[in-house]
Amino acid sequence: MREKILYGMGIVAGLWLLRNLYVILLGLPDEALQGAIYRILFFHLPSWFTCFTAYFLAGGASILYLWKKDLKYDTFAVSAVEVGTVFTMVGLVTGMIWARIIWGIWWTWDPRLTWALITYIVYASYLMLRRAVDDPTTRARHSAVLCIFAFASVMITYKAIDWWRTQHPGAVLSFRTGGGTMDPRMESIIYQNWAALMLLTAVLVAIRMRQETMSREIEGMRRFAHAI
Amino acid sequence: MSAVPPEAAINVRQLWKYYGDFPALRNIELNIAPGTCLALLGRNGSGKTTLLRIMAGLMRPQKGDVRIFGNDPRHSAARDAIGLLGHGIGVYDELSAEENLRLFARMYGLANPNEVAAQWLKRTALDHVARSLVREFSRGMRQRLAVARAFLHAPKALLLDEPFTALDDRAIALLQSLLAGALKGGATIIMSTHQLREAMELATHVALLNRGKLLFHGERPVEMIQDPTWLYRTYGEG
Amino acid sequence: MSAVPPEAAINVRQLWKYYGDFPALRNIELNIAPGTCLALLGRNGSGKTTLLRIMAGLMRPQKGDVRIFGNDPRHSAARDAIGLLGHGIGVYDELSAEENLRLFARMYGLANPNEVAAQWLKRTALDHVARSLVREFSRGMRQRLAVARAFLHAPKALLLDEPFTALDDRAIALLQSLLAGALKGGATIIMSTHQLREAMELATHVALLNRGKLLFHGERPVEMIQDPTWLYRTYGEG
Amino acid sequence: MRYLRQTLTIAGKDLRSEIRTKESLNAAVSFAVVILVLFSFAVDPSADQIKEMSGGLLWLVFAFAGALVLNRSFARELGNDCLDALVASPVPSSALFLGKALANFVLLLIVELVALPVFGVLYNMSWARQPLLLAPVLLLATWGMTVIGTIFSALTVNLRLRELMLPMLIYPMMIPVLMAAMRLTTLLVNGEAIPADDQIWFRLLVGFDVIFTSLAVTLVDVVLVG
Amino acid sequence: MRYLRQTLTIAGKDLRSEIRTKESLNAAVSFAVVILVLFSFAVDPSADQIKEMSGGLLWLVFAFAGALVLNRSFARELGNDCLDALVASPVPSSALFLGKALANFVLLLIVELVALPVFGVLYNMSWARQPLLLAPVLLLATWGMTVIGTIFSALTVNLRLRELMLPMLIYPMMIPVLMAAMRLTTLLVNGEAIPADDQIWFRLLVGFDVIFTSLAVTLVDVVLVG
Ligand code: HEM
Ligand SMILES: Nc1ncnc2c1ncn2[C@@H]1O[C@H](COP(=O)(O)OP(=O)(O)OP(=O)(O)O)[C@@H](O)[C@H]1O
Ligand SMILES: Nc1ncnc2c1ncn2[C@@H]1O[C@H](COP(=O)(O)OP(=O)(O)OP(=O)(O)O)[C@@H](O)[C@H]1O
Ligand SMILES: [Mg+2]
Ligand SMILES: [Mg+2]
Repeated sequence: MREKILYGMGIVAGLWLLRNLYVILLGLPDEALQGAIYRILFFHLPSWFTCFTAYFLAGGASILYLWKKDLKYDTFAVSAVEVGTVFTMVGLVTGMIWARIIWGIWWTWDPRLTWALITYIVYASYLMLRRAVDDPTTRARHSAVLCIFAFASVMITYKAIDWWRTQHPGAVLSFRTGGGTMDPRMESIIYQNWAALMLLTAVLVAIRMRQETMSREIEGMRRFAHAI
Repeated sequence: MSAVPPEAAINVRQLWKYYGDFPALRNIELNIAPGTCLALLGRNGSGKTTLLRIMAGLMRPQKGDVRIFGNDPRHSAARDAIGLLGHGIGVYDELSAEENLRLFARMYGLANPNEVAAQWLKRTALDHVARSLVREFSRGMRQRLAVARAFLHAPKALLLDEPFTALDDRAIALLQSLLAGALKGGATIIMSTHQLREAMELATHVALLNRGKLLFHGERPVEMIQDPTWLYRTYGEG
Repeated sequence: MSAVPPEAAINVRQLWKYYGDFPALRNIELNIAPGTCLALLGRNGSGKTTLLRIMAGLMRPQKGDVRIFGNDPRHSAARDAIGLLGHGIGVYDELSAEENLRLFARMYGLANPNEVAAQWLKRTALDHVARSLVREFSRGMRQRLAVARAFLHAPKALLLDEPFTALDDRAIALLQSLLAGALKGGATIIMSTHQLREAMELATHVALLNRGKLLFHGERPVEMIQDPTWLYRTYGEG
Repeated sequence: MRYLRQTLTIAGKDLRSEIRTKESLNAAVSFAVVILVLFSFAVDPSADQIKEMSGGLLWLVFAFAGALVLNRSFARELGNDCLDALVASPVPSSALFLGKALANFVLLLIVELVALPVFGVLYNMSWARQPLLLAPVLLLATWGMTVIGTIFSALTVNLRLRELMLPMLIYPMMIPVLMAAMRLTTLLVNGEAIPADDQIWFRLLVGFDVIFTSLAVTLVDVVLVG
Repeated sequence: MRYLRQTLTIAGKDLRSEIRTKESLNAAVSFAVVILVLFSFAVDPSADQIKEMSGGLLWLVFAFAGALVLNRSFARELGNDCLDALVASPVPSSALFLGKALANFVLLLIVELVALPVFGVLYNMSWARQPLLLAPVLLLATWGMTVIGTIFSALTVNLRLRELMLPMLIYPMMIPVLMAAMRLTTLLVNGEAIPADDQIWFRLLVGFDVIFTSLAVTLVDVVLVG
């Protein structure tokens, strides 16, 4: 039953993304300055929002783990971080493609970009720390602490455009600018894409959580068998 | 959640400890009366070290709880009451014997660290090397210093993890006499060990762990004096 | 420089080993006949580990020399003949049991590493976990794998440093039976230990070190079966 | 009061054993010099732009050399299982952390104060033009590095791969402090005033120190005990 | 023949356990990226002079990240006293050394080949203009780093202060290789020809490799056994 719901959610997310893609490619006009390429924004921005949300939830789950000491929170945290890093990568790659076309280079050391990269490294090292600890309980504890620290980099990434003068464009969404900078139709598509990606994230996290729980159970059983 | 028996020095209730999904301790119930010396026995991997570390407050269990004289092991009153002697000696190589003991005396908030340190150096026959760095000590001297460190604050509960391992006959005899002294002074002792013969000289009680379960707890059976493995054969093959 | 007695498996002549200025071994003379099992006894710091490491070719002495079946310990013939079991198990956590044994079989230049590995896995009852990583093994399984690793190349001389430390009764029995088998097969065994009772089950000879000097070497005195500390009391207080 | 005394006892112990052996101090100072030399091959030290990189170079050196000190902090307790003895004592984990952080702070400052003049000589810089402004930058940024280094040293102390994990974890976390310190130090070393735009770096330093110190003090018990 | 087989057995073992866990590879690669980020704060990466520093930056990154790999090399054997088992086996110390060096060499090359394009993208450099000349520089210099790193890893493996001593010892020794590699790489990456004046660097690399390899092979038995 749970399977079916998951697959259903996955299909809905896919169809929704397809429909949004149709609107983005055929329904919206080109942007005045950048031409067709600005459309990458509809995936660039939602990817970042998605990964930030995933990291936020992972941080919350980590706090819950430290409080309740229940491994299911840890399982959630690691699954969310793993899916989050995938979307960070999507955000980085879309950004780099965009930069290549608009600025002519793949990368520049602008604070927003740099912090996005640092965020990626920090969460990658979270995943690496997990592999270095053998005992699942210690692993959960230590990575939860790291996950809480790591969220600082997400916040800095998010605020970077406000704190420094960046080459990267500033805020466009109306909740940050107070409105008026963007066509509401475009903004709505951004939100819709974000929602669809979040749905996809939920599916992926659920799948990952199942795997993680299972492998932990198997490991526990194996240790028990070996302890004889 | 019944009340803690007022007479218990260490009280363990429905204790579960998991490493991941692997249960290292399963529903341990244990009441240790003050003044007893408990030998904690069990095969490799049965959970002895885990149980001692939880009692010492170095780890937290997932379920159940431990009371040291009625307090949580992390409560500072409990920690004042505990003396710990693990596998390592727990003193610093780059400090002198005296400095080490003073340091721990200060950490335990004793009123007169210097006096206590001097006194224990004398008691463990280390006063002639008080100013030498621990790095230069022989194994026996280190072990004695470790004992001094653990006994310094007159702990009411001594937790020892395989204290006789790799010691020679003389060092074992010294440790046994110090432990016997502490026991006479009213301390409660819990020690894990595989060296049954050495443990039986002191133990008033024994507990047997098997794959995380407590199979036996009670006064030392008379059979064990003659034949230390009696317990294993009687209860251990479960 | 007299000739090596032809019958000696291991021959130690006028051996001195210093750590800095501290003499850890003082003028050791020792002839070990093939097929004997020598228990190397001595108090903490008497030099047992140092002597074993020199015999195994892990260290060089300052003076004197050691011959393993007539060769220098660093000669490859000598190293083919030696099996070593120290404190650590000497196998890799991140490889499987099978991979570990094959690796060592290949390092020893055995003709058919895979078969030898399979055979020893069976002999130590590890064949059902041959592909599991050693990291997941329990203490007993690790110890068995370590034994398989040390015995793999059918060494003619086995050097063991405190092999019984921290093992439970079952693991000790297993190790003893494997050692007894090797002894029957003609191997020479030298083991250092503080657990005299366990050692006496196997030992045909004993040697006693005291502060780097060899005080006694000979067949196991009959008195030691009843009373393992007899040797210490008779020769040890020098 | 008792808490303070315990903190100082721990700090005193660490400082005493470090001063006695000078192990990590010597290593860190000489490592700092080595890095300065290596850098001088990578960049042309006589060029003019070196002025714009001075803060950057300096803090890179502090970060790399400092990691040696920070790495030892809890590793020092591993030897004879001293960590167990400490955690089992009545000293609260947070006092343990603060004591160790304090000792590390002093040690890092020593390393920095030695490396600064060496840097000045090798790269021909007069670094002491605005000492009254440089001092708070040094103190704030060093404390930030210390807090991160000490808590992650505790986090990784029992890991099989401590030496690999520690640098991977601490440098990304330290980046905010390092960035701020680099920027401010470059300005100060070159005798420039700090423009309004760059005031944010000061605030960032203070904010970082406050937030991360409170996080570390709150979480250290979980790290050490569970 | 037997010697060669033993060497390859050791190299194979190290590579296999590293490929299985990817511990030091992951750590080294991500450390390399972290250092690239740190450098970007220290030097202005958009400036023109960055071109003149490219080789320098690159080899600093290789040296720092590579040290993580090299450090693990013998440390890997500490866990279960495996080093004793190795040294007691009939594999000669020099085969042991060469096997480990070979494995390290491969691992360092992997790290470098990953770090190069990352560097290219992040610092906007096209590093592959003269691949046929860059390759021998990479190989020669990496082998030099490997030899130094492996022998000092053996030397420090049993020291209490391994983590402190290793970086202090290896970087100064590596300076000749690093200098040569930095200079040559800068030229090659910028698409310049190597002037006659700079040919000497090639010879230095070859000489260094030959001399230090033979020294290390001769001395490793003394280092491991005494
Ligand atoms: C590798 C290069 C890039 C990276 C790492 C990057 C990173 C980010 C990040 C982290 C956000 C976060 C959104 C938020 O929460 O506010 C973002 C948003 C955005 N990016 Fe990029 N970006 C890159 C390239 C570009 C380029 C080249 C452009 C266009 C010229 C661009 C335009 C935008 C816009 C318009 C937003 C939404 C701004 C906002 O509301 O914050 N990005 N980018
Ligand atoms: N850090 C850990 N991570 C995972 N499992 C662990 C850890 N520590 C112990 N275990 C497992 O928990 C079980 C109990 O271990 P413990 O060390 O308490 O046993 P023990 O009775 O002290 O054994 P020994 O006699 O060998 O010292 C063992 O099966 C062990 O494999
Ligand atoms: N690496 C070393 N450096 C300096 N002194 C050492 C070293 N190793 C051993 N010693 C000293 O040499 C003497 C003999 O040590 P060794 O380890 O051989 O004794 P042992 O008989 O094995 O003792 P134990 O029963 O405690 O294992 C001891 O006094 C010890 O302090
Ligand atoms: Mg134990
Ligand atoms: Mg020994």
